[in-house]
Amino acid sequence: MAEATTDVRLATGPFDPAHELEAFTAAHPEAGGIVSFLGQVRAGGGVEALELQHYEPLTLPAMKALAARVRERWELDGLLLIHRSGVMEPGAPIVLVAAAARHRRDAFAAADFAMDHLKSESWFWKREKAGGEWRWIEPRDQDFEDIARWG
Amino acid sequence: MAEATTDVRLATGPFDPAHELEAFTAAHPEAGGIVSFLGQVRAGGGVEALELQHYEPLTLPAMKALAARVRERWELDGLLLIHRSGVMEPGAPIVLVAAAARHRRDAFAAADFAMDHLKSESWFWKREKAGGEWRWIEPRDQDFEDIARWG
Amino acid sequence: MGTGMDLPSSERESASRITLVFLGRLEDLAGGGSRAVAAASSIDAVIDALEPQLARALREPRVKLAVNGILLQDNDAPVLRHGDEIAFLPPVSGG
Amino acid sequence: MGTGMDLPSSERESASRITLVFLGRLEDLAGGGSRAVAAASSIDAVIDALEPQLARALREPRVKLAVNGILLQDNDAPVLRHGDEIAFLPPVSGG
Repeated sequence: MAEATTDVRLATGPFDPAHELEAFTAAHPEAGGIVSFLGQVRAGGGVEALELQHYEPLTLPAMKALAARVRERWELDGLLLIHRSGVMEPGAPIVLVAAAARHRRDAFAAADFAMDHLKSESWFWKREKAGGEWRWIEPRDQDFEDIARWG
Repeated sequence: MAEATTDVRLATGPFDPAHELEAFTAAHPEAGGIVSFLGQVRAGGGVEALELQHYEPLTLPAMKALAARVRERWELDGLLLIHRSGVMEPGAPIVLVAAAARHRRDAFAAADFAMDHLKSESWFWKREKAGGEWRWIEPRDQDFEDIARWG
Repeated sequence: MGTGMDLPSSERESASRITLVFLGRLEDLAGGGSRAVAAASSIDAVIDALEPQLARALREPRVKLAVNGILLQDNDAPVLRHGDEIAFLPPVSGG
Repeated sequence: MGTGMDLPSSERESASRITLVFLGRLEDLAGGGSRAVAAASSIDAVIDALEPQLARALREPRVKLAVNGILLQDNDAPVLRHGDEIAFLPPVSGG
């Protein structure tokens, strides 16, 4: 069996989710199932651009710590976690999480958990541009509810 | 907003999941999140080949009916469901489910539900070749437990 | 459907063929994925005409039947016609 | 760290600078993402030396602090040194 791999990246420029997922899949032929989540900047709704700000000394270490928690909690063959920072246009990929596992349930739960915690705990500050004006986005209650699901 | 799409296919030959997912993603720029599940023939474990048999008059209509149930149950921008039949080598893709939604929770739940029901309800019969011998695979109890989760 | 109705009764009988389709492990038991057989008045009669071991396997409670792509309910006893296709469906395999 | 210890006290004082980093909406209030300021003996003293409106925002209970990439706990009161970086972290944005 191939060694379990964890690949965590903070991308400051664009990345290609199809290419990343293809490479991840090719690296895990022993996994029966691969669950992925791709978050992208929503087109429509009047948002012209999105900016995610990170703080280097905290953001990447926290992503790596989250990945380690996911690896401990579920039996995975591989885990991929890529998050953008910087200014993005509508349709641009923001985040890609992929979990490869022997069992489907593990892959779904791991990807779901990783997303819930990435969204609410990670050190990203977000602002949106609409009508030519930038506006900072405040925390949402939904994130705290998502987290509470995991006990 | 683009019209919600449902794409259900029974593939009797190989398909390229990276290409399919890329096209699906490009068709749904208005979706914030896309969850996908890719099932592939596991490498290792001594399985030399897998065959999935379908029965045309039942298999595709049942997949379409499942897709319609998923669309009714969650608010999605798009749903993709591709299932192989025929003989496949280790590493070959078997099934790809992708759900595009405005809200992450809907996309995860829809893909998860679709997989649980595809696995246990759809009209595929499976046999594996190991040590040069073909052997039919019987139903697993796990599938009934997976289904029970959805109430 | 029903195109044989104009023929005399004896000719209708001799022309009356149906197709049996065996899925999954039933294919191995039957020695092939499908078989053309003479129609009988009922599914029971069709099964009775088969090899006893195969007939037993087809009657297992977990084996479902479809006639022309329509799944039968427990008490359905359809009248068979020339050209009908009966599929024998063992439980589908787990994931 | 500690390389200034060999200098006379007056030179240490004049060379002692720290960097403040303002994340999210704090960047707009501060008029920039970071600022070099003269070190003071404590974080409280550093904040006191800033514009009152900015100082108030930095003291909001939901704003967390990190010194050289290490998050401070509620009662931490670190002694500041030349070259330290203090980051002010408002609540992160929801998804």
